[in-house]
Amino acid sequence: MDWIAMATGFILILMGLYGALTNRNILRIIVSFSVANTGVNLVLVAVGYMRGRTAPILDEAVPMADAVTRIIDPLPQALVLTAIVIGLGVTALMLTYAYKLYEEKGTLDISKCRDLKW
Amino acid sequence: MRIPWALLTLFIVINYGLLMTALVQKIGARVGRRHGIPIWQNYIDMLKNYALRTSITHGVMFYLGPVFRLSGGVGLLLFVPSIYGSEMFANFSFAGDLILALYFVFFGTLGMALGAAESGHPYSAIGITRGLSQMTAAELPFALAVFAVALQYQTLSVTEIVAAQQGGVLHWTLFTNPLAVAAAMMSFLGSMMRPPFDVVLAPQEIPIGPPTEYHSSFLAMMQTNRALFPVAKIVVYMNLFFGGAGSWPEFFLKVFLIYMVSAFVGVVFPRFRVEQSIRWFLIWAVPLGILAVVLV
Amino acid sequence: MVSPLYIIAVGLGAAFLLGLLPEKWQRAAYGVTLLALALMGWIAGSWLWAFALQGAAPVEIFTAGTQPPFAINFRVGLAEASLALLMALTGLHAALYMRDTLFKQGRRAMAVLLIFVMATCGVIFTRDLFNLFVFMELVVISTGGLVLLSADRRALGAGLKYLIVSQLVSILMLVGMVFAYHATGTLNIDGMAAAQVDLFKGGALAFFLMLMAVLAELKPFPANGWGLDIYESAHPAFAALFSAATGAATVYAADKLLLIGGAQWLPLASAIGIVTFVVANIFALVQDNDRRLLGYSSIAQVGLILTVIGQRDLLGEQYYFVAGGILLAHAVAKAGLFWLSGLVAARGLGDWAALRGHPVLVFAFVTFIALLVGLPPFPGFYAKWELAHALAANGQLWLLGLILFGALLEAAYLFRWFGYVLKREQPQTGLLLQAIKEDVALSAVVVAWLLAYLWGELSGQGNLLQAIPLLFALLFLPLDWLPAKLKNGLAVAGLVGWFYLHYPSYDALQLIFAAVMLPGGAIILLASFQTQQRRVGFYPAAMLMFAGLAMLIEAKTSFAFFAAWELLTVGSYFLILRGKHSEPHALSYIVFSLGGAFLMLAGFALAAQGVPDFKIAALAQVAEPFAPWVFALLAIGFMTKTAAVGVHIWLPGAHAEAETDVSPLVSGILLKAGLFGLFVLLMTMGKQQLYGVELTHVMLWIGAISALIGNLLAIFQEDAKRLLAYSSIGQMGYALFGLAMMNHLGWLMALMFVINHYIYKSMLFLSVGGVAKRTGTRDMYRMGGLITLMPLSFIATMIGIIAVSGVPPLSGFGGRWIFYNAIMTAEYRLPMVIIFLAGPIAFLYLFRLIHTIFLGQLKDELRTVKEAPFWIVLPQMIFVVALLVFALVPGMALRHVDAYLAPFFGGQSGLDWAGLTITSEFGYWSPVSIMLVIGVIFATLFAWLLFVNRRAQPVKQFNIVFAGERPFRPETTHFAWNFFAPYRKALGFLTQPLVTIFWETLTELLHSAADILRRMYTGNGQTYAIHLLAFVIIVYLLWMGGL
Amino acid sequence: MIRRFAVFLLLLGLGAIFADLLLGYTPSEELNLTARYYAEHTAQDLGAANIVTAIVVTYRGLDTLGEVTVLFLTATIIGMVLARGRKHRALQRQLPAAGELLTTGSRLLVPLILLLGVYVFVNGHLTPGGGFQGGAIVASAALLLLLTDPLKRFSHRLIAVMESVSGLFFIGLGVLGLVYAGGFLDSRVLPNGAFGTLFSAGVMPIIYSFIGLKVGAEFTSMLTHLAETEQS
Amino acid sequence: MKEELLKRIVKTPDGQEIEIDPLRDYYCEAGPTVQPPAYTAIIEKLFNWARSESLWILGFGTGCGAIEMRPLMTPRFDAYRYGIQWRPTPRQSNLFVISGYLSVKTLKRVIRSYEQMQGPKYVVGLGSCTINGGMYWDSYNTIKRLDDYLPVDVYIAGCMPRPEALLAGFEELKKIIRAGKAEGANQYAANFDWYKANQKSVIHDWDMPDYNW
Repeated sequence: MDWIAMATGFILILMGLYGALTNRNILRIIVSFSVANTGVNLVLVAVGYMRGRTAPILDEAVPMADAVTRIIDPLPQALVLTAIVIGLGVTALMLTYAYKLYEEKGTLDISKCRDLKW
Repeated sequence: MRIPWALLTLFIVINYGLLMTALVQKIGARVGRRHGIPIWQNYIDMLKNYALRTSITHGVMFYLGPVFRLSGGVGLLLFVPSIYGSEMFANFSFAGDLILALYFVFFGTLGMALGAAESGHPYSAIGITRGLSQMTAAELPFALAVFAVALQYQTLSVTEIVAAQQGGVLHWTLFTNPLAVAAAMMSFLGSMMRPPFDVVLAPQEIPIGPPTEYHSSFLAMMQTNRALFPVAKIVVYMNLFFGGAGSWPEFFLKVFLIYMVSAFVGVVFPRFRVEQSIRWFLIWAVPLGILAVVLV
Repeated sequence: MVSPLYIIAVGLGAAFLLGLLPEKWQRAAYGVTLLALALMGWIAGSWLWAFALQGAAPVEIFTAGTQPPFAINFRVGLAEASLALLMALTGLHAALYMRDTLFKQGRRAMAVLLIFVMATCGVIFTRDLFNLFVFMELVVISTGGLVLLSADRRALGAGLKYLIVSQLVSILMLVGMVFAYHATGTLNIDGMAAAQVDLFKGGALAFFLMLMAVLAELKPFPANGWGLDIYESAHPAFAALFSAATGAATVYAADKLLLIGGAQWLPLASAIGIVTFVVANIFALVQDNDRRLLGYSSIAQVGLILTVIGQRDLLGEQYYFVAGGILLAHAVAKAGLFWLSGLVAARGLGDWAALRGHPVLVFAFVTFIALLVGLPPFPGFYAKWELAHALAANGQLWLLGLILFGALLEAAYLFRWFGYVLKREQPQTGLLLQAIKEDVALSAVVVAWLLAYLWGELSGQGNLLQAIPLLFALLFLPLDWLPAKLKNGLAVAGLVGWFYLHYPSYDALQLIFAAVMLPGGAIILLASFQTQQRRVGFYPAAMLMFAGLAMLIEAKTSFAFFAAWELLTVGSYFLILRGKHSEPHALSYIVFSLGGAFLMLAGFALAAQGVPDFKIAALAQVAEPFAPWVFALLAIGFMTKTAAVGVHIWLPGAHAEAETDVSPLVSGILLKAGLFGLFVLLMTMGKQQLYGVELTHVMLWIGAISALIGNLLAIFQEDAKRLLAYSSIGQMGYALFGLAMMNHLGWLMALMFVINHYIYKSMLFLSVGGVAKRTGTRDMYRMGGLITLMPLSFIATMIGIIAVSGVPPLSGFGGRWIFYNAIMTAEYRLPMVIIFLAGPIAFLYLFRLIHTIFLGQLKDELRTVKEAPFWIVLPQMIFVVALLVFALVPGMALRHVDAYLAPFFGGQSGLDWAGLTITSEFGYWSPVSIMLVIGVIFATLFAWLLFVNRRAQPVKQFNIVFAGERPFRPETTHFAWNFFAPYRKALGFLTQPLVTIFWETLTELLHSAADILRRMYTGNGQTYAIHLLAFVIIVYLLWMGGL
Repeated sequence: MIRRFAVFLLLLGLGAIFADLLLGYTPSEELNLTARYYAEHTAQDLGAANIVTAIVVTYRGLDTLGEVTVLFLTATIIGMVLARGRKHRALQRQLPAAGELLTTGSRLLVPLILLLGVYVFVNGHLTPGGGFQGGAIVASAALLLLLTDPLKRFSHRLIAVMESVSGLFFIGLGVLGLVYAGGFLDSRVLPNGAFGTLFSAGVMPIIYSFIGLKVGAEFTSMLTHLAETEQS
Repeated sequence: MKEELLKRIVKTPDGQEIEIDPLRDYYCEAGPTVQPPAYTAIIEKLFNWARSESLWILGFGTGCGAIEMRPLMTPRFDAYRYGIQWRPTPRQSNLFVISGYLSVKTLKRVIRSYEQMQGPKYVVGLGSCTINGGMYWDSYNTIKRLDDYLPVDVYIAGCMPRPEALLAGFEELKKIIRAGKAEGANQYAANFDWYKANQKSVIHDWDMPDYNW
């Protein structure tokens, strides 16, 4: 059962990438990448998960002494936090770009945006 | 003391040359059932040319042309020993060896070309291009033959080459290295300005080519060379391939016979165009020369 | 020492602070930006100072008061400090350069710039994998912002493409990272490296994904279309940052990552790097947009550095020296070029011709190109040297070959561009000069030269910037404002002085070459006194060439030799390029020369087998499996310079199109450098066999064919200088032939050719050059009859052609005489047939030269031409005298060489020089007697003819018999054009330009391949993402499949 | 079509790589070295109950700083880019007024949301949550306001000051750690305090609060900028 | 005057404009002079003998009489035995055989060729036409009396004269030369103006210098 989360993550990544690489509309591409990013985050968390353990917060439920045996790996969780934010930043930036491009060209078709090539 | 002897050689050879060329011409005429020119006709023509009262000049190189030409002939004669074993008629052969002779042949050609070109006459220039073009091909087999002979005798000294051929006719290069001699003789035909290689001097198309502007004493000097130069050149051939000459009579005879080769071929064959003659040399003469060099 | 964390803190703090400032306080905001960047630079600089000069050990910087791997840590060492300084400085320069743009965009743009620089520094310092990712993402996002600073609207699209790709990259990176973490239990780079074994138990794929992600940021082929678009459309200052800073930082990231992977992943890096290097350079060949070209070049350079990183283990201690040299050279040069591009108004390569009006900017451009190509004395040169040696010593020959090939391509398009700058028509658009931008660009020049000095100091080979000849040549740069006559005097004095001071230390061979090259050069330079203007650029170039020559002669080690070689090549290239129409020819010259030089580099590297200080003399000890290859490589290198057939096609154009006094320099002197090299090579290595073929035998054939083809082509030239140039090919063929005979007399003949060819070819080039100067054309058929108008030039030409043709009594005959004696003992006879054929052909072109110029019909428009200027005639007369003297007493120079050569051939002297007669084993030759005899005969006959014709009527040009008619006009009467028509009919087939066709086809193939293949960069961002994905998958299949 | 097929093929390859990863993945039975260290030492050393927070704010504080910077950067760029063309847009779209329910609801909810956000980031070191979550919650209040009145103007100046000041404080605290404690961003500038209380774990809650403020400000800034584009 | 002989302005490479006068710039302007014989009579006699025994004919067939010269080279007549030969260029010839009638057009070429021969030089008029115009006495474009235009040494009458007659004529010429009376070149130089006036009176397009060296 442990692998379901991870597999879902991978499948999300692949789905997202398929969307990103086949859709022409920039907004769809951005959304697709968001999907893929979610998949990545899922994979990240899934790697840190350990069966039968709990969240890495020390309170009554998890005394300090038992921490080593009771909690899951806290690091991926920290990483995911950062990854989410960075993904958000990039997504926001891409949206801005999309907006400007639309303003510039009047279209969101990425294949129309080819004035630099070769 | 060499200088008087050298002058004597020169004197003998010029006279011999004048007479011999007339004789060969006469022989040619007799073959055509004509009487032919008087044997002394060359002397008269030369004298007549010196006797002309007027002359023109196109510039300083116009003078130098005949001078170069005759210097080339005289030099060639004097740098090669005329009579083998004779101290008196060894000339200035101490100054250089076979290579000197080989390259000195070009001295007159080049100078003549310069002089003729000074006249500004397009026919001269056309004649020169023909002459030079043909020469490059014609000299190649000769150079190969010379190289073969030098390799054969392991020396570049003409005297030593002659020395090595002494002791009977069969010691001549003609027999010891027939390929080289064959190549050289083909080259000889090309360098004698006789048919089939005389398109350089085509008399009506480019009125006799390079010397078209030459006259009076200029022409006389070139006539002198025309008598001298073939003999000088034949001396080189004679020394390299035909055992040299031990005495003047032998000299006269051999020079005459070698000269007759080109005369003989000349009366039989029609003219080649330049590119034809180049091809002829490259196809027939050069392979012989290469064989000679390789097989030595 | 201030903690490098302050670099981050300062950068970020200033960025945040900018947000606090009111919108109106632009100046204050700008001041804060500059201050912050300067502060960052100062911190990095102080560390660099500590490491470089005080030998401090690298320092670990901990954060959060916790040891790694539990907290993030930084490391700062020499490499980090210098790279951080590079980041800060390029950032600072970018801020200065973009002042107007920044003011327009406001403080936000400044904040983005600050964060960009901060983030690149972070990438360099951090030792934590995830932290690295964060900083890289920061770089990506700030790039996304800075791209938009461009005035070019297309930048928008470029930025979007970049973001799309970086999304893909971050996905790969994160997935890889988390699995790597899972496998090793750490995110610390050093920790992971230590846990390598664990990692590769199950996590090889994880590492692979991370590596791909980082490499993708390095823009590997084919996943690099987005990078090009950014380079093309971004603001030049940002493009400079993107190339220099991002490139360097990412390269360093890749370096760190490969630390984790360990040795087994290095070949992959090399493979990807070299493919990128070569392909990007091929693509760059067909670019005509300057910034895109620079983009391709950047990609290529980064590929090269990646290749070097892949060879880290091979390079050992030299790794940072090599990689750093290439990286810094690339960064500085590329930044400088991008900055320059901001000064040029239009974007075509040809539009850079606008720089021409500003010598300082041209100098900057040259510096950057030299820096990029890796010419001495710049760091890339030292790095290239070490790299080649390391690769060769470890058998990485294919890699070395590809690197050199790519470098050659790069040199080709860069120098082509330089040719445009100097030679193309100046565009209307001109320059957008702005003092600050100019200063920024020029500061890069200063840095370039500082780096050159620094790398010279660091290299174990001696600092080229301390070599007096080179310094003397460089001295002419600041002196360029002086009048030409003064500079010429200085140059002549320098040449003669150097020779005077050094000749006692030369052996006979060196002496001959030195005499030809230095005082010989001084004589030719006399002709340069004739110029009136300042002649900007001539003297630095000429003296650079002479510096190379002077150093070449004295070179003891292979490094010194090679450095000198490249110097003289470059110097002569600049000289040749000065000609009016020489642009394409100079290009082909430099490409062939550098190609040859690279072969030499490979040869030396192969010979040295890792020995750091390889003596030239040690070539003799090179052992069997390498020796023939070394020999072949070096020989081809040298033969490129002597224009042996096959690699000769550069020569005619280069020599013909050069200026009047340059042609003799490059023909009379420069060609001898190749002969010198061949001498050195043959003296040390002797005969070598490759696959059973005697290599000297091959050279014999090449020499013979060169002689034939050179001569044959010369006779069909209409252009006098081209004729002489082809003649040089032939003459060099003779010399090569003599050398390859490998006997005493053969070598002596080659030396004779060295002297003779110098004298007569210089003389002829000067004489023809003088004529061309007066008549305004080089086409011989347009001249004619100049003998009376230019008598001195005529005399020089006549003496010259008699000497060249080898007719006695002049010195050319000596060469022929020795030649015949030499071939008597030669082992191979067949090539001689060709030489024999070539000999008389020389008469044809020589006669044509003198006839069509000086004899024949004088043309109307030339009726009033005057004799060539005094200063051009003077050296010719000196040469005439020299030729006569050398003809009379050749022994003066040659007997010493003869004795010097004796030990190489069993001890006895080749010729007997006693008395007036020179005697060999086979024959003899007495120059004085010959001269005397001929002189007397000649004088007598001449006097006689003059006497007889004392009353001759001098006539004019049309007083010729013309079959009862008169000539029409001089130009129809001068028989000159297609002079040797019958010869063309007979042997014209031999002049088929097979070699030219070969090289042209090759070039054409490269160009069309590039033109077709580059269409894969469709401009569609999605396609680029697919390229990246394909790249990953293909590498996966190729690499992981094989792992 | 070819493109789709090619993409499909390539993704098949990528899928193969992923499958390889997935199949080769064996969940660890125990905490690895790093995680074990965090589990064992966080409480004693830093006094934070939420280990993730300790990691985010202290151990990997630099990442977080970078993260914050990402947001700042994005907001700045968006501001920069969208500010550029704004002058041209005089035309304002006429929008129907928001419904009564939405207006009233938002007035009711916004203070609560803000309060919740502050609670989340102030307690970040004790409970799940923290600066990012809290900041996002704060920003959601702004979003709500925007939904209610799309033409609403937030003070850019205020947002800018807030993001800058909180950023500067963040860095300042980090530098304090460098000067007074074990290193940059070391939270032990202040005493650890009693484990599990609000005022514990050194400067961690303070930093997290600033992060929260900053994130809230950034998000708001981005939202408003993007929202303003809507009006053209 | 032909266009190519007119004065014209050309531009030199350094940009100056210079005037070209073809007749003066291309051609020598000097006129012919009377050349005295050698200093001593005996040498002059020797020279005259040599000149007479070495007659080099310019190979220029002007009219139908040219056909009669060819047989002289054949075995039947073999003129070579008398020291007579044909040269292709006037420079090297000293005997000009005007073989038959001369049209005005040919006369121009003949004059040019004659003047380009080096003295002493001889002219033989062949056939009646050179004496008085012969059957073309009233032709519109042939000259009637060759003697008006060139100094003729010997006329060989007949229409046509046979090769034997030519040989006889040459023998006659030899006698004249040996006697020192064949001074046509000097005569031409001495009466140059008269000859030139005659020549120009029939040749209206005189597009060459007065004397062709």
